[in-house]
Order: sequence, then structure tokens, then C-alpha cells
Amino acid sequence: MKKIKDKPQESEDLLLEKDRLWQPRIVAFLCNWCSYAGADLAGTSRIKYNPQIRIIRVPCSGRVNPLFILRAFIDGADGVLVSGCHPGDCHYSTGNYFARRKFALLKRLIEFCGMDERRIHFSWVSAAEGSKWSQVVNDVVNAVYQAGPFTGFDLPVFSKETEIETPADLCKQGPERFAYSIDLMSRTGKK
Amino acid sequence: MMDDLKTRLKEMLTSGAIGMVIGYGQKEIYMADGSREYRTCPVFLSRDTEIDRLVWNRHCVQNLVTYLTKEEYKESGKIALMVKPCDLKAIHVLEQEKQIDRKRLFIIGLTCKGVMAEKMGIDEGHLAGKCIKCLDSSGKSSAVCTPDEADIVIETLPDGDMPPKGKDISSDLEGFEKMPSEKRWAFWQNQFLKCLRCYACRSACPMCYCEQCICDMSRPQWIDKSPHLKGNFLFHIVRAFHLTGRCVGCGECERVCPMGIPLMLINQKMIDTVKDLYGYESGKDPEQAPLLSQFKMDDDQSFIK
Amino acid sequence: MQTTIETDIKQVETMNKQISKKAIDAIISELTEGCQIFAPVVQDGIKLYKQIESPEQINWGHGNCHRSLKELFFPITEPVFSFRQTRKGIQIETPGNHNKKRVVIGARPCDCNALSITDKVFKWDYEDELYLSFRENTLIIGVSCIQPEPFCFCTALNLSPFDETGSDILLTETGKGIYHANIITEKGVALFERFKEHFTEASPDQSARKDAMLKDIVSKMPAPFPMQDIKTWLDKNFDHPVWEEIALGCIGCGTCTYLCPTCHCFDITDESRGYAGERLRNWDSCAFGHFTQMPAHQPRPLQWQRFRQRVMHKFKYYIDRFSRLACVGCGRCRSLCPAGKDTVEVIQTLQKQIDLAETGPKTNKKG
Amino acid sequence: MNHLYKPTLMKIEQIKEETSDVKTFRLVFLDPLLKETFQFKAGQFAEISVFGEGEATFCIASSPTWHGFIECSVKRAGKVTQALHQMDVGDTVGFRGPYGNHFPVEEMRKKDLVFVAGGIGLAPLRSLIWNCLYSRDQFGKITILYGARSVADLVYKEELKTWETRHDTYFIKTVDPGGETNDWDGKIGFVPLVMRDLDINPQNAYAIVCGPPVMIKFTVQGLDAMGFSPEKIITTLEMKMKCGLGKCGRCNIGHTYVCKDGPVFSFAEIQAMPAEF
Repeated sequence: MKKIKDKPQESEDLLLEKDRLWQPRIVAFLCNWCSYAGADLAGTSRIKYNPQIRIIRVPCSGRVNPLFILRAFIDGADGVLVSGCHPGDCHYSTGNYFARRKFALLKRLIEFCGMDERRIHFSWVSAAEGSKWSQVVNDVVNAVYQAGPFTGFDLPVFSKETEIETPADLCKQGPERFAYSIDLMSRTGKK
Repeated sequence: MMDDLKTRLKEMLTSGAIGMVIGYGQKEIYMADGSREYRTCPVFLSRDTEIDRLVWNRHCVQNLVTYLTKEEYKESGKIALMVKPCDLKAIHVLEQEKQIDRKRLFIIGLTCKGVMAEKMGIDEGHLAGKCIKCLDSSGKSSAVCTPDEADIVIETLPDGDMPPKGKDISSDLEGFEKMPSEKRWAFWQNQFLKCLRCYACRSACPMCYCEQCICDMSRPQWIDKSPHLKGNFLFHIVRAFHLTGRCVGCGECERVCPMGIPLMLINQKMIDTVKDLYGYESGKDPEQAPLLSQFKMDDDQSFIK
Repeated sequence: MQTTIETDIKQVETMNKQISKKAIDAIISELTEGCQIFAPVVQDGIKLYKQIESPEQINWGHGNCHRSLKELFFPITEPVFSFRQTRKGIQIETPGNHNKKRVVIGARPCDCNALSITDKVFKWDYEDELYLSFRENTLIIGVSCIQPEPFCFCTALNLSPFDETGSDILLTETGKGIYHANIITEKGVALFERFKEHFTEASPDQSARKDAMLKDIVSKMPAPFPMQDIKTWLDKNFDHPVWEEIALGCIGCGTCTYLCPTCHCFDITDESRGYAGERLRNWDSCAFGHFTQMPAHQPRPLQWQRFRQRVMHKFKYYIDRFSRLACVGCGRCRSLCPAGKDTVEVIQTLQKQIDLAETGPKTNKKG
Repeated sequence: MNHLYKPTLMKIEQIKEETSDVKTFRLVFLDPLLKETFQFKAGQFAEISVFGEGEATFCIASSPTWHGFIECSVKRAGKVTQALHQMDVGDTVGFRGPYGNHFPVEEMRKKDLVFVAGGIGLAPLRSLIWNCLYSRDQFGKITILYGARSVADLVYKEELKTWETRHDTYFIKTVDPGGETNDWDGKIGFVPLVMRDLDINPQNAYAIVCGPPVMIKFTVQGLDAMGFSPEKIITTLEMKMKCGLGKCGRCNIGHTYVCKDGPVFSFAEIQAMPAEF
């Protein structure tokens, strides 16, 4: 838990107000050598882009453990962006190639689980691409804005109407425990 | 054939060539209605007089490779292990990851015609989902797969008629992927809410050999230890990701789950994805480089802006 | 230390009544107002005790729930309190959901009996208000097992499928739609008084039928094990070589402990974000290595030692401490063990050791 | 609802750095009434929590005769201790306790006392030592043998000096071979070996031992050889605990719960336990 030092706490009213004017919370993991410098360039070039992005600087996109991305969602992010050097430009020569595999698999995995694809983004932004960075951010913010607040980890409310239909065999409304005949008993082969 | 094997194993045990046989055996169990049943379960034999307990039938479901990486069995000298063709892939992955010493292992290869599907301790009365694919791809009329890397092969097939085939996991997967994403998420929410975090999936998995699992770490604590929705979701997704490119699809996690969570759905999806994206099959070859420690220049990056 | 095993705690003189299924439904419908009702519900292929809104949701089938009744009193994960860092300091707030009146209907006698076992540890010396307030505010209507499941072995532990311990009212289906009702505790009597008109006096032939059914079921189920002898053996044989053998195959998951109605070990962890967080109490299992792992020391480094701990705890330590066996024979651990380990088999192996010790050569015992 | 697991709040009043990884925290109850009335006995422990990080078990290292505060020495080892080490004076921690049994101070009166401690194991003994020194005339000869891996690992350095200079205590310090510095004026050697050369009369004496398991094992053997009866050798055991109340089920050795029946045991009691600690 954080310690309160000097920063005043947000008052309840302010929080409510914020709730009404919902803005997406997006966590961005930027590689130190390219994308972070690119974002810097966008700043020094006075390029405007959406401010809903929270940047975390990492040494390389290869440093981004898929766990970081998942943890960001758990801790309340509405979207995640990971950005690194273009292939071939990696400061550590191959970090982003390894990262590319991880991200491709992670994206497929969490989208398979039902995560909205508008919430998770990857980009290559070089140190010279300040304008591309602003474009990427705007795109990401727009996409997450469309997707709305992420409530995937709130407890689902079950009722008859929202009952989930699943392919027949996945979730059989199974027989009661052991209400099978005894000769079908598990793992038996009679001697 | 089984008799030959037993004689050989007895000799090896007496001579000290092997220290323990891990195989399948049967034990008598008491039932509530007063009857006695025989349950097929793993047996650990270190005396030659016990070797006759070994059996090979359709209920030999458990993947025994799991035991190779457990601390308790590392001191037992050379281990003779009964291995189904699909379990052999798990051995390959462990070899690839330098977790086991092949020289310490005497593989008793089994000729398999499929094993029964089991879920929550119940025999479902048909073949396991993983077997259907295996049998079809062999292209042989007898639907037999033979281990190619065993020290000794039992050619006897389990007795009995072919049980009904049941449903292939791929068709489940297809059906599931057709659902809209919100429904899919709701489905997993529903499933993961049941999870107790008993870690049976982790304990039964031959690939989950880490001395300290990331879920047990506290500094930093990435994964909440509490079995609430967030913690469970993170645990299962992270586990699936850690198995990506390593899972050989033995189905143990789903079989052992006391809450019946269809974990193989995720794992099969990742097996398919890995094959689809990178043409990689885990456990195919003990010499191949692990999926995530290699790359190709032209790997798919269509998803990256 | 020689302690005897108690099996039953008699409460008030029980009343024998009779009630129809319809009347039970009527009572439940009425109770749903002002009370939380929990009952076995089948959902997603598993049967669990869940909160219900109407009597139709109840699954009256014979199978036991996958998870035991303990989760209603000792939840899998439960906030002990929440805290918040404010400018005035740390504010602690304890949960407020423990005072609601609750009724559990359809619990199996083994599960109810298990509560009387866990009561002992939660009441021992320090009273655990979290658990006990749930216990106090909950009325339990048990339902006798008239068709034991394949893996049940309550009779082997001198318990009965019609056991009254732990239930406030015990229903036994003696005919189609007709239940024999034992009103056991004061709480049960209070409920009976409130819904008197639904009950009728139990007819003698109903009671006779109930006794006959019990006799019939018990005659088939396993005969009692000599648990007292096993306890005596366990007293002396902590270091016996058989332990390593018994535990072979255990993969070290928590299935048996989590499904067990009497296992009560837990962990306390904090979870926080920003300025606020929660302290949670979660189930934990002695089968896990990190259960006893200290920074520099691990008293039970190997799986067989952890397995021994579980067996010892159930069949010796608990008796030493609380005079009760910490096992009710519900059979969950037997049926769902991933590696086919079997509690009954463990008991039998120990029994064999006793026989060996009596007839064969002496084993190396610790003094 | 008030319940067992709800901690009372305490403020860190003082932090003393003992070694590179041990800090001693002086804690004061926020509640003024509790501050005045709080009592405990030497050897008892408490559950101290850092909110957001968790709870951990610590023995109370201050003397019961000191009022208004308690002290705990914390070795950095896990999540909670790490978090504690990062805290500053004025920060709030949670406190539950005191739990467990205590040293048999009453029985020790009129007896000679031999304290043998290793490393951070001095913490529980410190409580007892100061407790005994408070009413010094009621005890016989007091011998304190304290050892650590190296000079840098010695805790309570100032108090060691006090004990060394006091005329009513016989104090010996030692470090493991290789751990000494050039200006080290104590002994060099492992605690059990150093103990052998001491002039200890087991008649009418109690030995109180605390330290790492290996040290305890050999020290107890040595004491046994000297003629101490197992009832007169006292130690405190350390097991992983979560609740401290005999509920969470992880600190048992046989049917003995370390949190309720311990942590203070005589060697005779330990001998009767199964060897699982």
C-alpha cells in the first residue's frame, strides 16, 4: 500500500464527477531506446495527442512480460499498449523479435478468452517517429474509448436471462456426482 | 509380451540396474455398497516381488512423466517408466529443457489404442479427446501408435473392444470460438469462479516443475493468492501462457480438476495457435529449440501497428 | 497420551415429526423473506451449496455436493477486514455480512457432522468470531443419505448415514414426497414452532420404516475400522518406514484438503491497490510445500512428510486435542484424488502394520 | 464486528539499525489507554502487519518491565519484513498479541541462569535477560554467551557492552571463525564449542538457548553432557505461523501447536515431540 505523503487525496465528489465523464485508462509500456524517445520527440515537437495514456518505460519491448499486461488489466487499466523498436532496430539486436512471438501468442490467448481486441495494442515506433507516436496513441485511445470501461473482473451477475449458452459438451448440465452406475466406475477394469 | 517385460524388470531390479518401476497397477477398493472394485492407479515398485502388479489397460490414463521431476523420485536411482506414446512427448519436452537425464530413465513404451476419458473422477465411457486425433492420424487400420524411442516396447494392446469415440476436443474448440467474445469471457468467468486454487492442474502437469511457482512468489506478488475471480483468472491465463509451446496436450489438468474446469480448451487453442503461427509442435523432438527462445525474421507481425 | 474418540454429541431430546415435500417447499418460500437460503444446486456440471431464491432450484438428488458445507461458514476466500489509508491514519473496517440469518437445507449428515468437528478448533481457547457468527446465525436442515455414494465410508468411522450431529433438523425421505423429521436442537425447535402447522406427528410405521432403511443401508456399507487401535499405533510410529510408502504417488495438490469437510487450515494475505486494500483469509493446504516454508527452514520438505501430517492430523492429533476424529467418511478425497490415493486404503495399510507388529518381527519404533 | 484477526494500530517511534539486515523497531500503541495497560511476558510473540503487505510473527524483544512501548527486532527475509524495513519513524503498523506462552520466570528465581544465543536468536532472550536484570537480586549467577557469524552480525551492540561491563553478569561473546575483525576482543569459535570451556555449574541452574536450529542442536548436546537435565534446558521454537491462535494449522509439531503451547519449550518437552521441526 502506498503511503500518503503530501499528495492530497481525491475527494469523493471528484471521483463521482470523474465517473460521469469516463476517460479510458491506458497503460503503455515503451521501450527506452525507440518508442520512449519517439514519445519524447512528439513532446518536444509540440505534437498534441490524447492524454489518457500512462507511460511505463522499460529497457526493451522484450522486457515486457505478458504478466505486466495482464496485471495492468487486473489493476484497473481499460487498455494496454506495448511499443518497441522496429524489427532490426533493437538496441539489444534481437529483443523485439522475441517479444513479437510472445505478444502474438498473448494476444491470441486473451482474445480467445474473450478479451475485447480493442483493448490490447502493439506498435513499433522509432525515435524519429514522433508523429507516428501521436497517431498510435490517438488510435489506441479511440479504440479503448469505443470498447468502454473494462469490467471483466467485476463479479458477473447471474440470472436466467444471462445464462450462457455453450456448445453442448463443454459444460454438460452434468449428472449428479456419482449418479452413474457402479459398473461404469472410474478407472476400473475388473480382474 | 507383458510376461517378458515383467521378467526383465525383475532381473533389472534385482541386479540394481533400475531402482524403481513407475507404472500402472490395480488396487482393490472398498465401495459403499459393499462391493470391491479394481482401480487403475500409478504404482511405485522397488521390489521384484511386486512387479506382477503391473497392468496395461484402457484406464491407464494418468501421465506418469509428472513424477520424474518431483523431488521424492529423484533419489530412486534409474527409473523404469511406463510411457504411452502421447506421454513420450512430455519426456521430450523435459529433455529439451534439461530437466531430466535420459540415461536415468528406462522407458517402457506402450502400444496404445486410446484410453478412456475421465473427468472429475468419473469414467465418461468413451475415448479421451486427445486419443481421437492420435488414432486418426496414424492412418493404420488397427489405429495403433507405437513409441519410437522406448527402451522396450510392449506390443500387447489393452484388452477389450474399442470404446465409443466420443467427441474430439477440436470440435469443441471450433464451437467455442464461434461464440461472441463477451460470451466467451462470461464463460471463463463462470468457470474460473469455481476454481479452488487447489493447484491440482499444476501438480499433475508434467511441465509444471518449477521449484517455486510464480503463483507462490510474494516478492513481487504478481498473482493474487486468493481464489477470487481476479486471482483465478490471472492464474489460469498465466499458466496457459507458461505452457504455450510446451504443453503436449496430455489433458491431465482437465482430468484432475475437481471442479471440472475445461482447461484443455485453452491449452488446445494454444497448441493449435503455435502450430498455425510458427509450425511448431512441442515434444516432437528433444533437440529442437524452445518456441519462445527462437524467432524467425518473418514471424507474423500483422497485429502490430 | 491416551484419549478416546467421541463420536456423538447429544443435544436436546429429539422430536419425531413428519412433513411432506410440499410443506417443505412452502416453508422455504416463506423463509426466503428475511433469510438467506442455501441449498445444493447443480450448475455447470457440478453440485454446490448455493444461495437460492425459490425451492424449485434445490437439487434433491442423492449425490453429495462437490464442495463441502464448510464453505458456507469458512469461505474459500473471505475478507477479514478492509483498510484505507487516509490523512487521519489507517481506517479499518470489518465485514458486516455475518449477522444475516441463514438457513441451509439439504446438507448431508456427514457435512453437518463435520461442522461439529471444525467447531472445536474455531472455538478452542480463542473464539473465531468470523466462523462462529456464521454458525450462530445459520440453521441447518440436514437430509439423510438413503443412497450412499460409491466412495462413502462413514460407517467405517462409526458414523451413520442418518447421523443427527450438526443438523438442527434432520429430514429422512421415508416415502415418496414424505419426510421423517427429527427436530434436534433448540434452533430446530424454534423453526418447528414457527411452522407447526406443516408438521404432523410421525406415525410409528414411518419411524419403523426409517429404522429398517438405516439397517439395510448400513448392512451393505463397510464395517467400522478399529480407529482406536490405529490411533494407538500412530502414537508410537511417527518415524515408521511405511509412511514413505503410503505417500507414494501423491502429487502434492490440495484437492483432498480443499474438498475435505473438516480440513480447516488457512492463510492470511493482504491485497491492496493504491491507498486501500483488504486482508483476506483463504483456504490453505498442508499438502503444499510453501505451507510451512520459512525463509531459511522447512520442517516438511518432502511430500511424504506432508502426507503423513495430513493423516496424523486427521487420525491422531485431532483426537489428542479435541477428542474427535477429523474425518467423517464423505469420500470426496477418495473419489477425486488425481493419483487415485485412497484414505480407506491408508487406514487399511496402517491396520496391516498393526497386525504385522503384533504377529511379525518388531518394527523400529521411536521411544 | 470485532474479531480475533483485527489488529490494533501502533506507531513506529524509533528504528535502530542493528546489522545490515536486522532492524529493531520501537512501537507505541496509538490508543493511549492500551499504551498504559498493555502487558506481556518474556518469550511471548506478536503478529505485526504492514497494511497491504501482510502479517508476520515476531517475538517481543523488549523487557516486560519496560512500559509504554515494545520492541521487535526484524531480520529482512520475506515480503513483510522487507516492507517493515522500508518503513519510517511515524508510520503505522498493525499489532495482534501477545500470543503464546512465556519463559518460566517464576521457576527461575533463585537459580543460576545460562543464556546461550546465536545471531538474531538473542531477541527473545534479550526480553528475558532484561527482565531478570530488573530484579537482579532474585537470581543467581547470570552467564550470557552470545555468538554470531561475524562481528557485523552481532545485534544489540550497545547492550552487549552494558552486559560486558556490568559486574553482576558474566558475558562472553564469540564469532564464528573467519568472522572476526582485527580489533575483535571476544572469542573466536562456534557457540557450542566456546560453551564447553565456560565455567558452568549445572546444579541449580537453567539454560536458555535460542538461535539457528544447528546451533540449538549442538548446544543442547553440550549442555546435556555438562549435566543439565532436559527440563532445565529451555528454548523457543520457530515455525511458520499465520494466525498465532491455534487455528490456521501450520505450526504444529505432532499435536503440539507452537503458537499456543509454545513457543517456549523445555528440552524435555521437545524430546517428546516427533522430529519434525
